[in-house]
Amino acid sequence: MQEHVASIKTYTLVFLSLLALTLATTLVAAIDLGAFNVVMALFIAAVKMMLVALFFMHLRHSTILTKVVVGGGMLWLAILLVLSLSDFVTRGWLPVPGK
Amino acid sequence: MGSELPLFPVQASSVAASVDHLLYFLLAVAVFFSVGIFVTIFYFAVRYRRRSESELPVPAEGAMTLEILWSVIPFGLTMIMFAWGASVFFEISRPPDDAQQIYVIGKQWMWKLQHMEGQREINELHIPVGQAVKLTMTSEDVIHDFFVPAFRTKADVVPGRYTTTWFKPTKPGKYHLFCSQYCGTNHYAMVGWVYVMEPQDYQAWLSGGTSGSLASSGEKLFHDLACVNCHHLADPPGRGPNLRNLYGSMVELTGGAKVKADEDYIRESILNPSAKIVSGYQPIMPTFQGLVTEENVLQLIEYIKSLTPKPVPAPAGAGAATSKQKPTKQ
Amino acid sequence: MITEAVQEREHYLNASYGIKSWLLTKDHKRIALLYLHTITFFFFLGGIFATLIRLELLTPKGDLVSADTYSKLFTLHGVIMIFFFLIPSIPATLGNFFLPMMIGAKDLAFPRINLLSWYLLVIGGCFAMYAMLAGGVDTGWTFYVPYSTNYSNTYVIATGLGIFIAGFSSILTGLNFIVTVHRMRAPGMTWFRLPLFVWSNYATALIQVLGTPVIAITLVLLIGERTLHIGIFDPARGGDPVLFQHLFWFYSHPAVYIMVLPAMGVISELVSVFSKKPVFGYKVVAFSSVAIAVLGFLVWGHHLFVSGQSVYAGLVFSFLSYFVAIPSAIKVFNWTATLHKGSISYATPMLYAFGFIGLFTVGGLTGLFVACLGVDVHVHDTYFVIAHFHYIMVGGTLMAYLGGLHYWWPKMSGRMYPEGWAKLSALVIYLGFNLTFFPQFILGYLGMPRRYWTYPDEFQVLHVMSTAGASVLAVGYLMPLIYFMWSLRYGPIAGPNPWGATGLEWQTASPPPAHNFDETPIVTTEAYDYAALAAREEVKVG
Amino acid sequence: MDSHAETAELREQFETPAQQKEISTLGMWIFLVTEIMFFGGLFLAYAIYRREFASVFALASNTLDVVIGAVNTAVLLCSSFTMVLAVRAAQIGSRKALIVFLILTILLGGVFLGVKAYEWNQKFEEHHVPGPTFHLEGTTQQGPAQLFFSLYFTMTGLHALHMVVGEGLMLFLLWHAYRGKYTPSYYTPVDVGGLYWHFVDIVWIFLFPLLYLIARHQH
Repeated sequence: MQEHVASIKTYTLVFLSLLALTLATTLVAAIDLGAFNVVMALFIAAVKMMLVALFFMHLRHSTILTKVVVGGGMLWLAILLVLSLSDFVTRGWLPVPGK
Repeated sequence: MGSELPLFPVQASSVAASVDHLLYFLLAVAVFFSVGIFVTIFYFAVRYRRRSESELPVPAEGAMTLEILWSVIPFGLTMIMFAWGASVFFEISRPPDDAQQIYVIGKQWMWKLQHMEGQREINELHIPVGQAVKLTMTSEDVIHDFFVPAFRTKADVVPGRYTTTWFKPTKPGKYHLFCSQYCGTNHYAMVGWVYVMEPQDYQAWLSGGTSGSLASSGEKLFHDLACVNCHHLADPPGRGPNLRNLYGSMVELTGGAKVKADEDYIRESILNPSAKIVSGYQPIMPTFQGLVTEENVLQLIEYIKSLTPKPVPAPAGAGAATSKQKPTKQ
Repeated sequence: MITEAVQEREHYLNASYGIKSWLLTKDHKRIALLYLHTITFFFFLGGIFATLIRLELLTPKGDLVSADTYSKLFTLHGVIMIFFFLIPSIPATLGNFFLPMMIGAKDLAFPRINLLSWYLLVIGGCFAMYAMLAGGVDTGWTFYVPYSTNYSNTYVIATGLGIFIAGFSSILTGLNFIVTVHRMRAPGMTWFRLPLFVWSNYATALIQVLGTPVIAITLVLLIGERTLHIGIFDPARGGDPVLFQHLFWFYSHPAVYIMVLPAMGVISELVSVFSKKPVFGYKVVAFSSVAIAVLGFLVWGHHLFVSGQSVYAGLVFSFLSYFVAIPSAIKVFNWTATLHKGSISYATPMLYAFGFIGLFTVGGLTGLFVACLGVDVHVHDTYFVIAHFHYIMVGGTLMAYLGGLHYWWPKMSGRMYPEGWAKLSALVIYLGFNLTFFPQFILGYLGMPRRYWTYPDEFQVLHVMSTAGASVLAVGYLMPLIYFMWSLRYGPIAGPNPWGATGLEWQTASPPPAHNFDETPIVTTEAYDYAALAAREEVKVG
Repeated sequence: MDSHAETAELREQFETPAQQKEISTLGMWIFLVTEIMFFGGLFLAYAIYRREFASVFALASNTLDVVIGAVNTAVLLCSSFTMVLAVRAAQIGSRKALIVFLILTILLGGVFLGVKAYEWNQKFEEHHVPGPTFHLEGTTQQGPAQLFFSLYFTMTGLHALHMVVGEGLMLFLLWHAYRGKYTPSYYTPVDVGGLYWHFVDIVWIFLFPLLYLIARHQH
């Protein structure tokens, strides 16, 4: 699995883009995009995560099983967040206090 | 060895019958499948018991049709259970508009109940038969749960917010009230009785001993806490919004969001004023967290509600002279 | 411990002697026996609490123990039975011992982490024992806030730490199983030749790995709130107690599948071996294990129907809860179909399998009652729910655990258990169980709330029946403890394959050598292929 | 414990060295999934309370110094960079480069923890630590404000704890690298250590915007 040794150039390129994205997310936060701010911040963070995972953690040429494991982790995190928030977001939709 | 042996709870509220019908359906399905599987296993176990160690049964291939059959049929049954259960749940969750309001405060190991007419009861609730009752509940410490088995209704009483349960009693009598969310050492003692009375008995009980309606004690508090200094009731608007005709209306907050002025909103504005600032006003109102008890908050809410003349005639049950109609003098 | 009577062949028990050979072992079989001792201790400790609770409830008035002692009794009964017996029970003992053997591996992927898992369970157990001896904990095994953080003055932190540590034992066992099943199967052992016991332990491992960390963070927040008052669950500061319930049940509902899935795996093995037929619909049963593990994570909200959770979230969770019921139903139907045209033996493990299928069916069907929004409002937090989960935990998992223990005892110890006594104890347990818990369904619908020290007089008759059943049950559980110990010395010598089973673990000696197989087995036949087994027997004999 | 015995040669339960390496990385990835769920609980609490107390969270978030946060993020990314170069050095077998990059990673990790300690200390001085002395200017909602800082300290504290464990791991790798134990055919511990380090970096990649950049436009 590890025969493939990436060149320093790729790593440096990935590193610089990570720094650039950090700067970008800090600057974008200063602009008032309303609710879109959160989406933008999370999107940039997700891109940085993918960069680190694919290149630095060699996910690109890992086994399918490793990719499924990572995907499973993300999916379960989403289950926890989405289903829990389904309660907090829909509170008060029925015009009865506490329902 | 104890008194008579009840096997099924009495049906004493409008919703009890529909919950029990749902239960009968579930019971029927459960008994059908349990007996079916018990009998099948018993029959196979006897019919195909091992005669000799050397016999080798021919392995049957899995039949996909059979697998699909006993997946889809149970799934169909469960969807019926879900839909029927959901409809009963909505019936349990939505109190009718004409329900008589009662406030409940759960406190470690007792129930405090307050009628609109001012009656205060501990661990007991007197209500007239046939009149829907809406309980708006909160807790002063841990999570409790207002459970009346005869009415088939239950709702947790959560500190820091209001929760609601309602029932329309259909049979006069004396029914158990339990706390069914573990709340500490004397959780078992936090019990009581719900007395469902004929209307005339209820009136007799009602007129005996009342120390002024909830709204009037709310009004006294409104002046004692100097709310009236900012929230003027007369024309020259004070520093705070005028609370007349507030309850039930839509309030526009700074930043444009609109919110309905219900019990939760009023309670939050008393305990956490700067959470929602009405547009055009400054966040100068101090918090009353810790200065007012839960009862005081309920009294203030009832008073503010009384500042909104009720278009619909007062509910039949509260025949006694309620101060709701007449705006009280300054 | 094992006398010389067992023929003097090198096996994992006499490979080395001394405390160090046990406490520092890396052999998955020895670690399984270490777990067996630990969880047997915790089972009987939890059982004592159960007996005390039932004795207290003999009378409507509280006249055996005081109110707060009663709260501590049911809390410790719950904590010890769930976190220190049921969750480790089948995966850590039977799973640890037989999973590697069933797939033809020499050991688990990470033997040292496997030993660390046992130590973590023991250390967690010590914390829980300290809390128990120092004064107990009275919050209920669910630790609901704000009672557990601001109002209880008992040993919540010590118990919380105990569960936190024991949780890592569960995570590491799950991790070990997943990697082992994926990467260390013998040549020829394809996924669809795996015994169903391996499939169900694999599905359980998925839940252990994905669910347990959430209870870990929940306990961290609970202890943080209780010591530093960080306010995350404190309503006075904007915290929401219902958030704790979401985080708690996100793990605790899948945890009930951690407890029942391995039991289903054992039953699949028993039903197949004792009717000498492959399990009907092998692939469907295998995938239903994984389906239960996955769907098990979408349904936790049915514990919050009356907690102040929004009505619409209640709808979503009730709807999803019915999805997870289907795979369980499929399994029961497939087990029943396996019996058709089989050659069914009435050996003790099969009696436990019959018991499991019957009681698990009742448990599962009453699960449909509490998943139904309309009925759950009435039965939530009453004895109906207690009866429901005891039917699945005691009627299901415990029956399967005992069945599995009897089934694999000859392989583990090289000795047979006494058949007559074993059949009697199985019957006693079955009758005692039903007498204990069936009346509680009626009690529950009558509205008797759970965790009550006293109760209204009219419920007494049903409580007396339940207590009577509990005493019968207690006797039923003591019998195996006695005759299993007896069998270690006097039990007849068991051959390598006393039941005529097809698993790889029966193709090596009993008790097995330290490295399981003299040479790594090559698998050529499908799972549960009794014809091939019979052919092999003839070749050997002929 | 026979730690010396398992240097390069194969531990007994594996068939081939490749199987042993692949199993170790798979084991670490599954462990990282448990870490995702572990931090997930905190992110859920954060999401719920931020949605419920948006204005107070914005106010409280603006008291954090965004420049320090951004610089700290850069430091951590840099440590990830040196980490991946260390793994690469181990792959190609240059022991000296491996040692240099491991030292750099440890130092950068130390810088990050130092900056974090400085920020925490600043919070202590400004009375932004939940408890009796807590006070946040500009709002009457002191309760929810304390909630933000509770989440801030819990999340960054847990992350810092994982950083400390990572530093310990790096020192362990440095010690074995110094003793020349890692060769191109056996460098699994370095690779596995790298996976852990990059994961902790990814957690910070999410923590930084969520805690620091809530409403910078409202300055």
